Amino acid sequence: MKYSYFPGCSLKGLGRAYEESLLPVMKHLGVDLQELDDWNCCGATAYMSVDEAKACVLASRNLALAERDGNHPILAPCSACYLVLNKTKHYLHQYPKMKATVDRALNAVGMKCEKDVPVRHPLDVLINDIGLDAIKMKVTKPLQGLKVAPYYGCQIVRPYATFDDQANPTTMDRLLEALGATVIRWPLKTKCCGGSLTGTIPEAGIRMVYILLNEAKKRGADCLATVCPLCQFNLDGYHSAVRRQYGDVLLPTVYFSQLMGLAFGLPDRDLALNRAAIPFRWRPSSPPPAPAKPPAAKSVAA
Amino acid sequence: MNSNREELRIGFYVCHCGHNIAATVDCAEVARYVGTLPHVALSREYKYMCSDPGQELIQQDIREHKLNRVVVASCSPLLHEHTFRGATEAGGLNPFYFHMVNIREHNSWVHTDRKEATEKAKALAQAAIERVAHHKALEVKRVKIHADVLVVGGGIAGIHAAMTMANAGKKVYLVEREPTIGGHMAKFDKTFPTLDCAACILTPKMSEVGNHPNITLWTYSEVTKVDGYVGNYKVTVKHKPRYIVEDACVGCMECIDACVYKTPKFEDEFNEGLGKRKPVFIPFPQATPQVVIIDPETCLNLKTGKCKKTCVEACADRMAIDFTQQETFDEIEVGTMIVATGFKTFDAKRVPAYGYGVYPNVYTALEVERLVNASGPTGGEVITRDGRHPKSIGIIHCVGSRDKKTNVWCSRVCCMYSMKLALLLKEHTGAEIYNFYIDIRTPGKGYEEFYNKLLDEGVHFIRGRVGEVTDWAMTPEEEGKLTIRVEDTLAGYVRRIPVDMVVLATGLEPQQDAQDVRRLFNLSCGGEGWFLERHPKLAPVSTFTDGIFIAGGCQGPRDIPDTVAQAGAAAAECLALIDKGYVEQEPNTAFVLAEECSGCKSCIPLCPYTAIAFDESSKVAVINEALCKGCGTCVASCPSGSIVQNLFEDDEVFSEIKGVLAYD
Amino acid sequence: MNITRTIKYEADRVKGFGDEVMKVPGCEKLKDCIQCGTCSGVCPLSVYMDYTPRQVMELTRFDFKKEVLSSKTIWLCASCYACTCECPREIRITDIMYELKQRAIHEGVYPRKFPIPVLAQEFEKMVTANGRISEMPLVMKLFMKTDPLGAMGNWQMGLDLMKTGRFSLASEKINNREQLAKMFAAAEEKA
Amino acid sequence: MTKDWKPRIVAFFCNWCTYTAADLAGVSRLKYASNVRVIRLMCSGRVDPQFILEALTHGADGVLIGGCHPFDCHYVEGNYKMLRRFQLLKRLLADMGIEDQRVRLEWISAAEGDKVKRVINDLTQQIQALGPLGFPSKVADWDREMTELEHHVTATAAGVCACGESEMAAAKPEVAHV
Amino acid sequence: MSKPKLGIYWCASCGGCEETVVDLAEDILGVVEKVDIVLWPVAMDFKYEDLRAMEDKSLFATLLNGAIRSTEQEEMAHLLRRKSQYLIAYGSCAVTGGIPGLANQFPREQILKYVYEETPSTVNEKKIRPQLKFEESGREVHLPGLWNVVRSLDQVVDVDFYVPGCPPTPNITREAVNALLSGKLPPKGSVLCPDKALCDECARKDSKPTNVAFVEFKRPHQQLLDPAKCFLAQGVVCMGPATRSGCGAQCTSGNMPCTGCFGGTSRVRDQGAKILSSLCANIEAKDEAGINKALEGIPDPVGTFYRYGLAKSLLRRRVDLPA
Repeated sequence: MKYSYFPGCSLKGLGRAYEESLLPVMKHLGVDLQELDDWNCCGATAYMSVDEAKACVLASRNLALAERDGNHPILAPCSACYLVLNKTKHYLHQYPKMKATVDRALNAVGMKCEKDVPVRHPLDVLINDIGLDAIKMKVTKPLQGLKVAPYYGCQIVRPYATFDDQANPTTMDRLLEALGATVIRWPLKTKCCGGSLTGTIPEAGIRMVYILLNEAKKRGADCLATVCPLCQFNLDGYHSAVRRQYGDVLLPTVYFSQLMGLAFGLPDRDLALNRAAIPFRWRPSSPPPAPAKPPAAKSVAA
Repeated sequence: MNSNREELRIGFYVCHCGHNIAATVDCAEVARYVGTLPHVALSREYKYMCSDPGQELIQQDIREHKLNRVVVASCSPLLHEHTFRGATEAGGLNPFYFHMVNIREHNSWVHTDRKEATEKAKALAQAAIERVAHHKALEVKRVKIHADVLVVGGGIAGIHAAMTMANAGKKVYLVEREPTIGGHMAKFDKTFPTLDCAACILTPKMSEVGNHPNITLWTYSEVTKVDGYVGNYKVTVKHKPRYIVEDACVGCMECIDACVYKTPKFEDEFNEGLGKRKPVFIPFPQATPQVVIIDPETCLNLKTGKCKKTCVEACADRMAIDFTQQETFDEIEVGTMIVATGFKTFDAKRVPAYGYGVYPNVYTALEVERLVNASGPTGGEVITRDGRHPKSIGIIHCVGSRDKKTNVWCSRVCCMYSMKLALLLKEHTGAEIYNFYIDIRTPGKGYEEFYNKLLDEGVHFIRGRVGEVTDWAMTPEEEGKLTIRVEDTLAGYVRRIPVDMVVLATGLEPQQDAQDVRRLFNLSCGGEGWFLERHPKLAPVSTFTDGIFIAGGCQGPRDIPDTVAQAGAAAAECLALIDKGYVEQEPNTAFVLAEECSGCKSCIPLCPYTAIAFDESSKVAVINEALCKGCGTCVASCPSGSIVQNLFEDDEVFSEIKGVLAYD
Repeated sequence: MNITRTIKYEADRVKGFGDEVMKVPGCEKLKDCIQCGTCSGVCPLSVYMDYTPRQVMELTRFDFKKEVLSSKTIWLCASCYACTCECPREIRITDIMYELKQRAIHEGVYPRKFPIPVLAQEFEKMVTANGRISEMPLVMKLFMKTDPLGAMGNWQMGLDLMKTGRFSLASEKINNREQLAKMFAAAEEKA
Repeated sequence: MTKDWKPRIVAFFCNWCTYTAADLAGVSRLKYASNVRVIRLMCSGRVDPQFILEALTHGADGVLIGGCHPFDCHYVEGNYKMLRRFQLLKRLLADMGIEDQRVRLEWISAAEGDKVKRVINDLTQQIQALGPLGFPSKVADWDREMTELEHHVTATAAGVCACGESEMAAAKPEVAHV
Repeated sequence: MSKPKLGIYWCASCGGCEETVVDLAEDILGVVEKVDIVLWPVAMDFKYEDLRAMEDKSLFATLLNGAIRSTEQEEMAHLLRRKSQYLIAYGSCAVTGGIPGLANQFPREQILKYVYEETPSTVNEKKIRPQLKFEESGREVHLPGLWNVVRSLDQVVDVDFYVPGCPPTPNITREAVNALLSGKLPPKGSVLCPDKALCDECARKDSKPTNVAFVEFKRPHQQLLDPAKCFLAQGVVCMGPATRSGCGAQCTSGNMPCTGCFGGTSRVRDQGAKILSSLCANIEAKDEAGINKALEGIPDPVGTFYRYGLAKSLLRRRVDLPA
């Protein structure tokens, strides 16, 4: 299975640890990722606030690029990219006027966006395309004893995603369990992290970061696992601000892909754990059990 | 085509229906136009054709102008065809020389352009004029009505309907699929707004039903087949094995005590899973009939065959326990039926934000009914699943109601029962009670007064639909509690309110198998799945199938007073039919032109009622008029045009087609 | 005593504003609002809002344009879509918030020195020019425009970012910027 | 196609479901296009294919048949009988040059007043796009040749075969199509 | 008193109807005893001028077979109408357009092109077509023009009676002539044969069960036909139930299903629609896929149900063909 990889701006910037860990993990699972050539910013939520039509045009260019380059499903690891690309598709379906505007723009540069290329999140691909069995088979250093609070954030489950439940998503829970970790049940797994408010209106943003860290910690988590570069940045980068306002709630936040790499026994350079402000120092304590045997090849009848 | 008949003299009337039609259709123009058509002897417009003077007008015109055909353009024939046929007959004509044009429901109410609507009215009127020329004098058939009645569903609706008819001397079959009658009402603690004890008012009625000489009560039974037509239904009823010989069981419950399970172990359905029961049990003390039942899913003997059968021992000589019981069937004949199959409550798990099934202290209202009930699992002590005596309780209204993601309708009873539960919980616990509502709806006798009483009692009302119920704490007072996050929309503030217990006022939904029941009885359903009445105002308990009536929660959410009123109405409808003794049937049956039929047999397998047979002596098809229901499928399919349907003859339809298209 | 008039006269309404918003794709269902407050109940940012989301819906529907466009609420919306998912009337509240933000920027009525609209505009400018976002330069610009001293307060974070190799002032750009420009130009032409 | 041409649609609605649904649409005051003329039958099974052909040849631009949903027929399975006829009739009509979209079979239950509105609006729009079927005027066009060719022959009459005498031309053939 | 004069004429037809007259065999002598056949181009010398010269209504009756498609046919139809007291549409072509009527599915140009250019046996390199007028050295030759539309006789002139069949059997021909001569005539416009469907006289009638539900339709060549069993019971399309009797069920006795040449009964406006209605209603399947599967056996509904009657059917002609 081949995918057009759409990193988005964050995975090249603040969220580079996400890319640095996701790519080796996917490669390890035999997934063929081809970075979309000359992709542009998805538009993110900020663009939508200024000019919705142009935001759709912007996002559509990426869809058109993917369509041009083989029409493989787009893999969008960043929650905002995932949402915006899906939302744009939705708008193109639902609003002929918007479609006309986008078509006009694409037409002007000889591109088109007709084939309804799927936009998918790594969690979706991991659970539904690759499957937990295949993932379990790659686990050489199970995360036994590691208590993880899965944190999905808002935008991958709401409102356009179909691969998981809006109110109580479980794909990451199942993935983490497959890696051997203990999953912490908590009611905030889709609560907003504050988004860009941490930077713009700190009192609002920091409060939300604090609530998440505090609640996860209260419930005994060793770390938070995220799926979004902005969530990770907020939960990891604002500890000092949280401390100033609410007191210390030290809790590392890692990408699920980093935990996967860890469980797969990938080398440190493929985990990019050194990119976090709050260091995550956990090593599998128990010796690795014998790797699960692949199912015996069926004997071919003579 | 009418050369051999008397000269046609058609009278045409277009009704204004006040402004209903006249506001959109130029009635004068329609009357003028129709007046120019051949054979139209007179063409009038009138304000209300269905009024007495309107009908009088028709009768007078028939006499004075020697009309021999009548056409009225007004509302739907389903509403007033009968009225105008009556007027035609009263004027001295055969009622079937009348035809009706629907220019209200199909025209003035659905169009806005006056010109277009007028054109359409003209075309429809012309079709009727062309059609009525072909009409023949027909006779209404009378079919005798079997005096026995079937009531399906033993909730309060079915109980009340059955009692009403049985007291009137009719033989009633009451079929209930659960082991006892009583329905939802039997589970309630008190009833609003009078706070009557539900059991106190219901159980006497239940035992009366059980003992009534005119009522055959079949519990744990289901209707599986319905054949026939109004007045003459044949119904098959399946009796599920309860592994108890009903006639032999005296309800002593010694078998229950003797069961190898010493303590109750299995989820008790009647108590909404809050209590436990044994495999052999009686749903509740006043269950009717007073007969135990053995649940094959949990009974050791039925599951494994390896059991000491201490129950059989205990039953001893009575020998009421019979593990070999199988399904049995009864076939009964009835003339009329009442379907009162009730509703189900909304599954609160479908609104995950409220945490039902996740947090133990989130309850549904029906669970709380059992919890506050003296004969409930806790003996009426309000103690939560985690063993607390709640000090604060939140009641969330509209769970699974008024919500496009679940059910759009207002469930009508939740405001009132929420307030009732608020009061009961307050009495039982003294807790602070918060009602979270979108709108308080109290349109019933004494209901608003009940609301006022609650305000006096200090029950809190917060206008706002709850966003979420969670168990994480922001502040110290929230620790260890469930926190309700809601906007108090009247204050304009978002609030977090910690409580010990949350009650979800779940809405009402059609039964899971409503669609199957509907098909079984040939009823219609609204889009939401509630059974559809024939007319929302004028025929609220009738259905589109003659002789079958509906009552209670199967038709839509309603409370006990309304349900009982409706059950009485349905019973009255049945009684009216039975006492009349016959029904008149639309003479729209089909018949074979024996002289023309070639005996090709194409029609025979098409009849769903096996009304068509092949006559071996004359080698032609013959239709049994008594069995024919007048669908006309055979008529449309007769390859040589040798079957005719009264009221829908080929020429009548052809002329209608010609008529509707005969405009420029 | 300093008091202000809060009663609303018809003249205070900008008639047609609500209807206009409801014509925008995604905003159609606003007219179905029953003011139940679920949106506010689930909104994680309602903690700081001057009007609750429910109030914004009502004010919009009844043409209180000035109040809505200058409210902080629309800028506090972090687009988590919780309200949109929970609304019992299927109103796409988040999308309505976007529409209101766009109108506020277009009319220049957003709260002065309020950083979010500035961020949105800087973001838009950068993407329009480069096709991509460079996070550090964007943040710098934002601070320069809204709170030059605030940047200083975040020295600890800057240090962290440098330590973890995430601080970069390089400007990310796509190759085919011309193409993008052409697309925007074409999109803005009248159909 | 004249500018103010409006499609003419004849509908055959079953008494129990679709006709009632149309009544419901009325009671609910739903607004829809005024092009449809409804003929009430007891069941969609009563819809004789002759009715459809008759409607089309008498000037209908489209025909709509409405019956109960599968499993829901008031007469058990009249709707299936219609569906079966409809499947072959569609092909027959296509072979005779009549577009597929002109004749439509819809299942509309008594509760689906909104579906009546939707279907009628949709069908009206579809037929508006197709333009008139105009069967009667087409037949009139076809039949013109009977006189036209006759004139042509008369004009060039030279006494050889196929030449009408002048009196023949005067006696115009009676157009006796059904 | 001289014997009544009888005319027999053909238009667009195959000649089979003429053959029926010949098939009367010895009976023709009986006919000749009672009438003078004064016009019969197939058998006797004939000049238009002679016909024109006759007084109007001087022919007692004319049996006209064949559909009307050319100007000549139209002219003759009018002429014979004027000269005859009774004009009888004789044979399927005259009654309902017959097999020539199937041409109403195609444009005239396509037919001419095929006939004059594309048939395998045609050699016509210059693609010459017959012209209405041809001139050579000052002489002009005129040919009849071909209409776009094939018509039944009564779509062109007034017809008194109809004798259907492809061809009509000698029997009904004899009865029709006798009825004319005896003066005991049904109302004008009647079809001179029984008004019941064919099953009435079909020997296989009793073999049809009452519960035929079609799973598939087969064409006669696709299977060995049971010589005694109802064709419909064998899944073979038979037009019998929708076709007038009177032919003596010759086809079904010859182990071929009825193809409908006698047309529908008086109670039916469109024979094809009726048989379609009947056959389809009796299909077993209840879903579109199953229904369509069964209907695969009827690949050409027009050719199957309107083999003889397209020109006179409700639809008459492919609606998108040029006038």
